[in-house]
Amino acid sequence: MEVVDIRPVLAPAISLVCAGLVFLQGSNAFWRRFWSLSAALVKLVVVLSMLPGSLQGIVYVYDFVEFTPGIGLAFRADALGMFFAAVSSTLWLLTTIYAIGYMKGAEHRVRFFGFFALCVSTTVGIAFAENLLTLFLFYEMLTICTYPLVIHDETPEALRAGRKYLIYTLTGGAFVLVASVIVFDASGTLSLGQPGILTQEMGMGTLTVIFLMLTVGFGVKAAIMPLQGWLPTAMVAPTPVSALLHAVAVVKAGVFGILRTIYNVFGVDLLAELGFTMPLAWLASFTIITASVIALFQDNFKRRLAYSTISQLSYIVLAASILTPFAATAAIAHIANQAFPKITMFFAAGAIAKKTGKKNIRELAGIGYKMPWTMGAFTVASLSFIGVPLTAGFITKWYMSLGALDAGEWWFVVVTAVSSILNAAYWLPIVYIAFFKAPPGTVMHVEEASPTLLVPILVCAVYVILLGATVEVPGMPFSLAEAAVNFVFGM
Amino acid sequence: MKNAAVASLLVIFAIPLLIAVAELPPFGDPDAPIHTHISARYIEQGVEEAGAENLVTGVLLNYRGFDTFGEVTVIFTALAAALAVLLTSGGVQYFQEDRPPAPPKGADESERPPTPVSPVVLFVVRLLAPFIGIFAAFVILHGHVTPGGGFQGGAILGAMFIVLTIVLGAGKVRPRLPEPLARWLQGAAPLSFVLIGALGVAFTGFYLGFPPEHSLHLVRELMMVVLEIGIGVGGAAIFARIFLAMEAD
Amino acid sequence: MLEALWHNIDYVASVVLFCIGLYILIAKNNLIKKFLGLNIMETAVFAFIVTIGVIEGGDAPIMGHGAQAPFHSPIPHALVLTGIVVAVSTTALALSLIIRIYRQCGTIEADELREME
Amino acid sequence: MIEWPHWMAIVVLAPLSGAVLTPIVSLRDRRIAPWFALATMTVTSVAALFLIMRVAQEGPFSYPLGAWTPPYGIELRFDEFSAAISVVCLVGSLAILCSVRYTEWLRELAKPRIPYYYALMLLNLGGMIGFMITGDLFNLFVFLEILSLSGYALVAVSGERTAEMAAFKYLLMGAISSLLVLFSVGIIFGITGSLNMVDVTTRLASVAADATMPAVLALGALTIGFMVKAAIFPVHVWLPDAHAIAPSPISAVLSGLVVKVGIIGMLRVYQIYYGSGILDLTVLNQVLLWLGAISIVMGAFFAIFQDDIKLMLAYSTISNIGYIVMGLGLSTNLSVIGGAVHVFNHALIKATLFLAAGAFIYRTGYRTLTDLRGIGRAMPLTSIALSIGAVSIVGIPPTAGFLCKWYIALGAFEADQPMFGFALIFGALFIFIYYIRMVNAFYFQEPIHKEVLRVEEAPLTMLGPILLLAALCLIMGILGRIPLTFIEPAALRMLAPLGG
Amino acid sequence: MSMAFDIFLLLFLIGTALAVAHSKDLLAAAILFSSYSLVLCLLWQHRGAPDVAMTEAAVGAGITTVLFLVTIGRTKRREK
Repeated sequence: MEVVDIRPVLAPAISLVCAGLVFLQGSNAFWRRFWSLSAALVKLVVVLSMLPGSLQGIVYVYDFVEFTPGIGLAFRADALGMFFAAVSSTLWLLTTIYAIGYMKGAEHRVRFFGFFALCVSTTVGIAFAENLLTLFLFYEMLTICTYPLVIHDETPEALRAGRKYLIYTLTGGAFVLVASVIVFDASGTLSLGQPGILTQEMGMGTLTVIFLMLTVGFGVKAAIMPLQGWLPTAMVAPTPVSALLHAVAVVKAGVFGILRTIYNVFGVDLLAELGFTMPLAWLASFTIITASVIALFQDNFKRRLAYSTISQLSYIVLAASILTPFAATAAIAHIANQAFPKITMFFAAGAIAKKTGKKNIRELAGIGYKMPWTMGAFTVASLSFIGVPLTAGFITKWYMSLGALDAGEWWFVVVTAVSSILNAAYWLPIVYIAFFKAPPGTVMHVEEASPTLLVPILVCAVYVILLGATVEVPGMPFSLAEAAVNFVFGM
Repeated sequence: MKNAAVASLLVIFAIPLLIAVAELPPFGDPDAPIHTHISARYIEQGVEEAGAENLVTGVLLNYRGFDTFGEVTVIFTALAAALAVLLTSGGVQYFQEDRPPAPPKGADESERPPTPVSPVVLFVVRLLAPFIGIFAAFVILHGHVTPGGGFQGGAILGAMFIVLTIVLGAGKVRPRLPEPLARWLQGAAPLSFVLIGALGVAFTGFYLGFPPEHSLHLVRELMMVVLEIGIGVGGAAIFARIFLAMEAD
Repeated sequence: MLEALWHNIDYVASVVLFCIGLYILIAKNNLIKKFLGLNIMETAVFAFIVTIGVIEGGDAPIMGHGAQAPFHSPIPHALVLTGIVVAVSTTALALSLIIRIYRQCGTIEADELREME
Repeated sequence: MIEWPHWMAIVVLAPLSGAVLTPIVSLRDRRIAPWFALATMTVTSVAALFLIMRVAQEGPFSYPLGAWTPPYGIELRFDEFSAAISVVCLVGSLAILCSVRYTEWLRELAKPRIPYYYALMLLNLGGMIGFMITGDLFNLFVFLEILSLSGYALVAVSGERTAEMAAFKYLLMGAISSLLVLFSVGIIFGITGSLNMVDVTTRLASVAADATMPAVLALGALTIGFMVKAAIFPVHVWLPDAHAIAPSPISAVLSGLVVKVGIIGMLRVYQIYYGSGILDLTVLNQVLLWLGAISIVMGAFFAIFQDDIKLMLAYSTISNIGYIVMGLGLSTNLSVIGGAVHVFNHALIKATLFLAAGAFIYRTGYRTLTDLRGIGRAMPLTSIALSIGAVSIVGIPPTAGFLCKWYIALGAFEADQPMFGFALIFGALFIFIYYIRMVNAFYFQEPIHKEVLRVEEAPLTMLGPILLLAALCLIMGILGRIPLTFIEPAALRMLAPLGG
Repeated sequence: MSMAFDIFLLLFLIGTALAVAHSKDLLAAAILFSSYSLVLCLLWQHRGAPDVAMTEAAVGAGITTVLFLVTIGRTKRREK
């Protein structure tokens, strides 16, 4: 059931207004914080207010502007979009709180918070985009808005990273646009509101081109190998930005685009006939394993996190490519299941770096004694990535394995298992070093991070457990993912 | 070497041109489309319709009067362009407030003594000037009967002015053309077109129309003469002004 | 074709003049010379247009006493008249620019000007 | 009121006679000149408005000058493509308004030129209007000359050495192209015996059916001639200098409007040749496609490496004209509509950009991105307008540039030329990069010159036009369908003989 | 109409045009161009276009040449 409602527009608009206010009044610390926080809160409320409706199967739509028939900006809060939006807006609130603490005393704070708000605005825009054009627009805007965040420090290294980031993602965006044009030429619509708008009659060549271009276009941000090059270098950004880039906004936008491609542009039935997703699944598997192996050899904390991100994102792509309901559930749920642990880790890494200035893993010996809460949260997140039951990661792996077996592709289960082992191999040493490899004479001398840093970390860690332990997590119900799957598979 | 390359390129360039012109209607062919279509009507009915025995004038002022309006605007554009490029406060200027703080080198050329002119030339020019003027007036006014018309006459008039300037020196001639008058004269041609054209609306219902009825042929004649005078005087003024501006720089 | 060209000798002359003008325009370095070349090109086009209007054994299109058919077409004449005035306008502007350029740069050779840029 | 036929004459006569009168009315006081010019343009705009309303109601109509039935006299013909006079009036008026303060910037020595500056501006605008509404080939040439001559002079009006050299280069190429146009008008007249465009179209098919070589030559010469005016690769070389060095209001007019004359001219050529069906234009279309693609990529590529803000904008003009030409070359309904509408939109956008850049230069005296760093903080409104213009020219929805490019790209895929669709979109990507660079410099980089931070916002006569244009960039984006549907009948009529 | 006369005029035109191209002295080139224009005007008179001939004589040969001469006077006489 579709209901015309302004809220899908309102949600991105709030952050947009917030960004404007921050740019205008941001030189005053109070107003900057006030606007950032209140906008984050209001937005979360707006998004969550749609949740009950969504759970009942109501889809909120709003046609913002139509240029010519079939081409315009329109918004649509369906189950899949709602899920993504709920994750982003929850995390935005947490990240904002964290960033206020983290950025204390830093330079260019107005710019930082302004573009931070814009980023989230565009992320929610991506979630609620009704058609490919709107999606593309927000996708490109996201690129532009994150650029000033990446180059925040304005060091030559940061500028170089920023340039690399722009080149990668803008090129990707151009591919998306080309694909949109071809889709429109072939089908006469760009809508993402149906389970698939393309049909077999359009010809194998056209379909292949569309699939390739959309995958490449979105794959850049989703950091599928070999398109991952920008991500590790972009680590020069401040930690809240890295968190945002790698857990919430940018990479998820790419993954979300791939989900939309598979579920709403092509539709699972068509893809099952065409068999395009198998190579993608293999590519994703390759990315999962390779990135994990590379992560093993990274000593810089944030770089290890970056490669882990690359690996984890491909889980979603892999799960989506399997094209069975269970796997699809895993893919959608993993949007949240990867975001929360990953952001916990980034927050922890940031808190440690802020507090002690240590950025390399081998320097972390004994840190667990000094910052027990932070490292405790980190441990929970690691367990989730390994896939220990009762954590978020387990759910994904469980459903994905089920899905893979459904499809008779048992070797993906093997990939999952190997990845779990690798995850264990690169996360547990950190926990070990932090807690057990203390240099002799370390005393329990608690210097925990400040509350604005610590609270978001802990909340995230709690979410990690909740996501794994219960089904109906407040604000991120699993049933929403299932509703999306039902729609996609026509069940 | 470079020149030879250019030349040989041009020879290659000429070949398609030659092929194309070979396919044009043969030279002087009375059955060519050009003679059978519009020209035919002009030649048959032009004198009565357009009111000029010289059909070229008829075409210029009547059938294709708008082109001629465009054309006089083009020369006005040339003048405006030349002045916009050449005028400086130190060069051609007439108003006191425009004087620059310090005159640039070689300023005020108008006070430069004129190049010595042979007395014979001086005499001949002075003698001929009135005749040239009369000839120009004849060409302008009689243009709808004999070859000639506003442009030709205007050019002759302008040439007379130029010759006088060369011989007598710009300093002597320039005051004869004071700035306010010059600004009106330089616009004479387009302005006369605008006025006469608007009159045409009254007679025929369309801009630049000339009364076709025979009863009004005097009015028609008058309108044409006004146009020719406008073109002639305007053209002469413009040519003279361009020359003065270039000469004075 | 050669026969046609021989018959249309005026056209051929126009083309040749056009090419000579273009040659001067491209190959010569002096700005004034270039503009002389352009003027030659223009006159070549005018000659071409006048030639179009010629009729075998025709008379000037002036209907006075003693005029007798056939007449040349008056339209090309009107066009060329306009064209000549346009040409002189272009020339006037170009020469004004040349004077200014010479004053500011002390040269009107294209290659020396290019070096100054 | 709308039906009154004489608006057609007034819309040309008003600016041209206004130009003649400008030096006269400003005899006593030079400061009157811009306001008189503006008043003239107001009259012109009113006339243009009525004409456009009429064409929207009843389709193309004509005005026989001198009451001669076409083809015996000159006919003015107003069709949907002629509606481009609307942007001529708008951008022209705003450029005149901006010039009020800008001419103060002329060197003291050049002050007497001011009345002629406005006269030339009016001549240029009037020439363009005449060019767009005339229905006669030779008349087209005459108006082409008016607008070209005034354009050359306007480039040189500042009296800078480089400006005069750029103007001469422009003049040399422009004169050759005008000559080519005249030459082909002569050929067409020679084989058809007519100059009226409609009449020529029918007669080309009947009378001149066997004279294909001259027709080809005329087509080629016309195309090259108009290509020079439109600054398509490889005959674009005059554009960057001329547009970058001219005073900014002039750059806005030249870049926004004058290059479009070449496009309108090509549209007329297409109308004639498609209508007559005498030639198969596939080869020409293919050539235009390639040249358009090269222009897009090359213009965008060179723009990236420019530090001079106006030079960058000039190169982006080449790139954008490439889009339009590509739209024409594709010759599908969608692409032609997109290309034709981009004529309007690009005029608005480029005028915004050049006027805003001009405001920066006027206030600071600097013209490179490096020198202008931090200007966004000192002149926020102008900078926002510039950013809106930048976003529009890249073609990001919902701004003006988007729909046209979308249509052209769609046309490329429709015509089975996906290569060019790619070229188009990746060209836009390049453009995007350099505008990001610009915005980055204005807002985020540390200023090199501290005084840049202390300049005032642009004066009202500049700021008003700039903001108005920027707002139009947004409005035309959201209401983008209106021009598209407006121009559609003309495009369909033009392509109808193709059987599409 | 004598063909020979036509051809003579045309050859003369081409000759003067080439001379203009060849001449290093700009003043000479301008004067050559003037004579070129006059011959052209003769040709046009011969082709039955007295109006055009007259215009060419007055504008082409007269005014244009004068403008060229002024310009040469204001700049340099010799081409490099």
